[in-house]
Amino acid sequence: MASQKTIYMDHSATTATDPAVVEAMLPWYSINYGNPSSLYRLARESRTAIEEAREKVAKAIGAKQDEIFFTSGGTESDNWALKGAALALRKKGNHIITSAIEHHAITHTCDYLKKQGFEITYLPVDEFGQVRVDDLKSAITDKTILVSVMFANNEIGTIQPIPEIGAACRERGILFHTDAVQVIGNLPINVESMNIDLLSLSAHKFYGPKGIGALYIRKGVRIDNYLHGGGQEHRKRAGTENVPGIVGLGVAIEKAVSNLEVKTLQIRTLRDALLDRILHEIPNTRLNGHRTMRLPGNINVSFDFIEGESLLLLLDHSGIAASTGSACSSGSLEPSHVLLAIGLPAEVAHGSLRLTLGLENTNEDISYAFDEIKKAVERLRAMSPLYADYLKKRPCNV
Amino acid sequence: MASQKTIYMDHSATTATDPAVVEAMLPWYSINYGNPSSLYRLARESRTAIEEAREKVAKAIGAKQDEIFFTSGGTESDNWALKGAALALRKKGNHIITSAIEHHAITHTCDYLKKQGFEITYLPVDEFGQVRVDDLKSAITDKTILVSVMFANNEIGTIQPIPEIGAACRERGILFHTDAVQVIGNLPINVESMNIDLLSLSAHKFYGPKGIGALYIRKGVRIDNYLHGGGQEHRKRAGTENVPGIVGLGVAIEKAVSNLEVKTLQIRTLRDALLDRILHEIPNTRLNGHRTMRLPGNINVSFDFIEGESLLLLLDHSGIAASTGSACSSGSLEPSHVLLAIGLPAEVAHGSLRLTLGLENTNEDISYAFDEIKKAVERLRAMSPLYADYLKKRPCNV
Amino acid sequence: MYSEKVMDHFMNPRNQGEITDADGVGEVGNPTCGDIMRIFLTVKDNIITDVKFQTFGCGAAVASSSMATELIKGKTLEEAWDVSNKAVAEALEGLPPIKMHCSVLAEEGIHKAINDYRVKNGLEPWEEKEGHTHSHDELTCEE
Ligand SMILES: Cc1ncc(COP(=O)(O)O)c(C=O)c1O
Ligand SMILES: Cc1ncc(COP(=O)(O)O)c(C=O)c1O
Ligand code: FES
Ligand code: FES
Repeated sequence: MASQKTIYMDHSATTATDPAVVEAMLPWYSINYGNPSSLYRLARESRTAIEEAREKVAKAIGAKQDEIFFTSGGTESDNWALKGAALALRKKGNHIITSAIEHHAITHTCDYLKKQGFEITYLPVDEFGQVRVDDLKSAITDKTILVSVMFANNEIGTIQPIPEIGAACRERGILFHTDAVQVIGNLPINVESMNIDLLSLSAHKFYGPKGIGALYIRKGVRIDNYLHGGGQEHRKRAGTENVPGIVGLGVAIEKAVSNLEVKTLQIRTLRDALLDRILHEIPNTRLNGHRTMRLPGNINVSFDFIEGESLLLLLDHSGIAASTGSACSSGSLEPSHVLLAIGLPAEVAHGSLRLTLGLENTNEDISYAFDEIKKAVERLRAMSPLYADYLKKRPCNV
Repeated sequence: MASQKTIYMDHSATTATDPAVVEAMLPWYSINYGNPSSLYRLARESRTAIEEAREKVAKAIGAKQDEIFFTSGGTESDNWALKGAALALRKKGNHIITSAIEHHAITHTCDYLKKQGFEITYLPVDEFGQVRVDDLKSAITDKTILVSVMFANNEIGTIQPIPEIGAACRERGILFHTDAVQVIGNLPINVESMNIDLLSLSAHKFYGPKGIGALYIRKGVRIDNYLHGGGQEHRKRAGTENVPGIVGLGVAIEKAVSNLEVKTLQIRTLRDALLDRILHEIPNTRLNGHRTMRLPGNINVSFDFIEGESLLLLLDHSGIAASTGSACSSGSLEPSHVLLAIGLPAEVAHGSLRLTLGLENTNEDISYAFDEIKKAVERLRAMSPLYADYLKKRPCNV
Repeated sequence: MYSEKVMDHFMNPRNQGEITDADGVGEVGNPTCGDIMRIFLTVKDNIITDVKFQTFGCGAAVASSSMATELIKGKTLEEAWDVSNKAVAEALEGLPPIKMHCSVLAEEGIHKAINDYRVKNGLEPWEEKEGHTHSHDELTCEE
């Protein structure tokens, strides 16, 4: 039925693991399989491999090796950061500030904390998806113990003023966590100069394996443990270490942050080419998110009169892998909270398409994708009653 | 320096991932890398692979497919089961019963729950490490909401009377969780006939990969979520699925439970051969744990007058990978709580050696290991002041 | 975990054994904590002419005993008294932090043996530091 070639434009959902990363992981499955907590040679090798990976992660974000703790992914890092900080600081206060456009790993953790008696302030964002630092400053109270604002958004790609947010928190002695899951390999990060206390990352977003991530905890910052058990990760995160995953994360992050400018320029150039064609050549289309403060590979556009899930199905049929903020694809029938937060009416949110480009995309992909998107939009509009109404109401039927 | 060949006798710590398992995992890294939550073909493939693995896990323990939830390992499963059940049932009561010899993933989670206002009863065990069902029955109060007793112990290998414990809980309408991390591939499990409500398992203990596990939650049992975020795992466990890991777990568990009797007979025979020689040919040696209700590959013996860490170092030098319950190897300077719970004096616990045999061990391994253990014990005794005293105090200096 | 020097002294302990007619014997440690160290001294003209040890303990304890006996052999009692646990650990090219107390054990064993000699010979014992204790931290787990 469908074409067999896949043009993958959903790199914010996940990425293919780089074959070089898989290669590096392989010996740690069946040859050097020792449990790092044990005493013998096989175990010492695993321990060394873990520490080497930790060093790479630290280096990639300007941290020190003993500030990095491995987790099972971005979700665990976010849960640990928020719950761990909240419980550790409960005596100081019960107020947490976050933004209206966080990933569910943050918002649902906040919902949980709310049930436990914490108060959550959701900072609004402007029409481009940015938090205003002044809003943050005025939301801070004597009871504020934690601020969590994502570095860049997974749907609309908007980048937040992280150094300024960090500075505002540091000034008031409030812990600052940022979910940087979408950022590694896309923007340079330096936890020191950016005043970041806690930072989440996840390997599968930058050509590493799924099921492995890390939490950066600035030295001196004390948060409660989250996974209780054995004494792994300097007694901060229990569980037998996923050695192949950790090794893969190390290799992936080292590659991700090297040559960053060249790679992001390449992706940004392709992105802009595709984005410009969509905005100029398909009428009744708008860009969601910020024009410049935006992840290099991210496109998020809304096509009036159509619904995103149908659009994805047509694109899938053409071999294009993409994403939408439409409720109809979410299993919950709620359109994306991010698109609503930047002020999109629900019906426009329904017609949104997210394309997130990556290293393997080419000029040919762009042309092909554009043609298919245009055809699909036209096809869906042709069957849309909203579009029919619109055509009738226009002064002349062009 | 040390001999390069490794005779691995620490299968309870972890196992080498079966090359066939790694083979099955490989396509899911770089070829079929789609995020299962997405809509396109690549994603559907991942989703199908996950459901196939879920089916295999379910089948291996006599459960239904929709009763299996993937986690990052045994530790997460244990944390989720205990915290999730405790929080969900808080209104019904705050009393939890467990045993004195659980893994730290259970005991430290209980410590945490204690701080949150729960009351924990630690059932004692007899000298062989078994819980008495009568003790359990009399520990149950109106406030008891959860019982967690491990299926088999990771240090001394003792198997608990799980069906009886399950029946006692079911009778009183109390949730029963069992940590079966050490059991898959060693004993048959049927959650239905054994009255188990919640069960933890971890792939790397049965020739699967590290960093992946599962929690069985009996249909109708409601426990709180633990990792909050996206809607994965039927909205019960957030986080992008570790697809290669899940596929690996599926293949590993299918292999682990097939031909169980033949495999465990092979391992038990080797184990008994080694154990008998140790007990008969090395004086002042005792067996820890139960003689028959014991994991097939487990040996846990104490050698009087010597300390376990030094023993492990000598064995490592001979290429033998083993484990000890001595405090000196634990990083915390507390001897194993399991050995203390079965009544061993601390100094005897210090001299303990755990050997856990697996599928790849041979008769030659056994002979070699025995010789090296005997030499190492003699060498350490020769430098031990305790042994010197013992020799002097003996009626005649043989 | 252990330096090559520690492993060398563990695998090939120097001065291991017993001096049956020792001039001074010191024993420290506690089997409950998993460590007992016994130091035997032969002293001639205030000089340690021979030293031997027996140890029940971990790799670090054995290596510390071995190294400590090396360090004090041929020394005056005063010089031997001043051999600190730090000196033992340094000579071993470092010990893991959790294992530092094993070197303390060696220092204390030497002090006890020297004082045993002094008391036996009608001399004032020198003032010893407080007895060695294990730091009973939080529990950890093996795997
Ligand atoms: C911004 C953001 N945070 C957190 C996550 C969760 O990471 P993971 O799926 O690795 O748990 C994701 C992606 O899924 C994300 O895009
Ligand atoms: C009985 C038992 N429970 C739980 C665990 C924890 O499993 P994992 O290390 O996979 O988190 C282990 C082993 O480490 C175990 O032996
Ligand atoms: S139109 Fe079918 S789910 Fe929205
Ligand atoms: S003798 Fe116990 S840690 Fe050294």
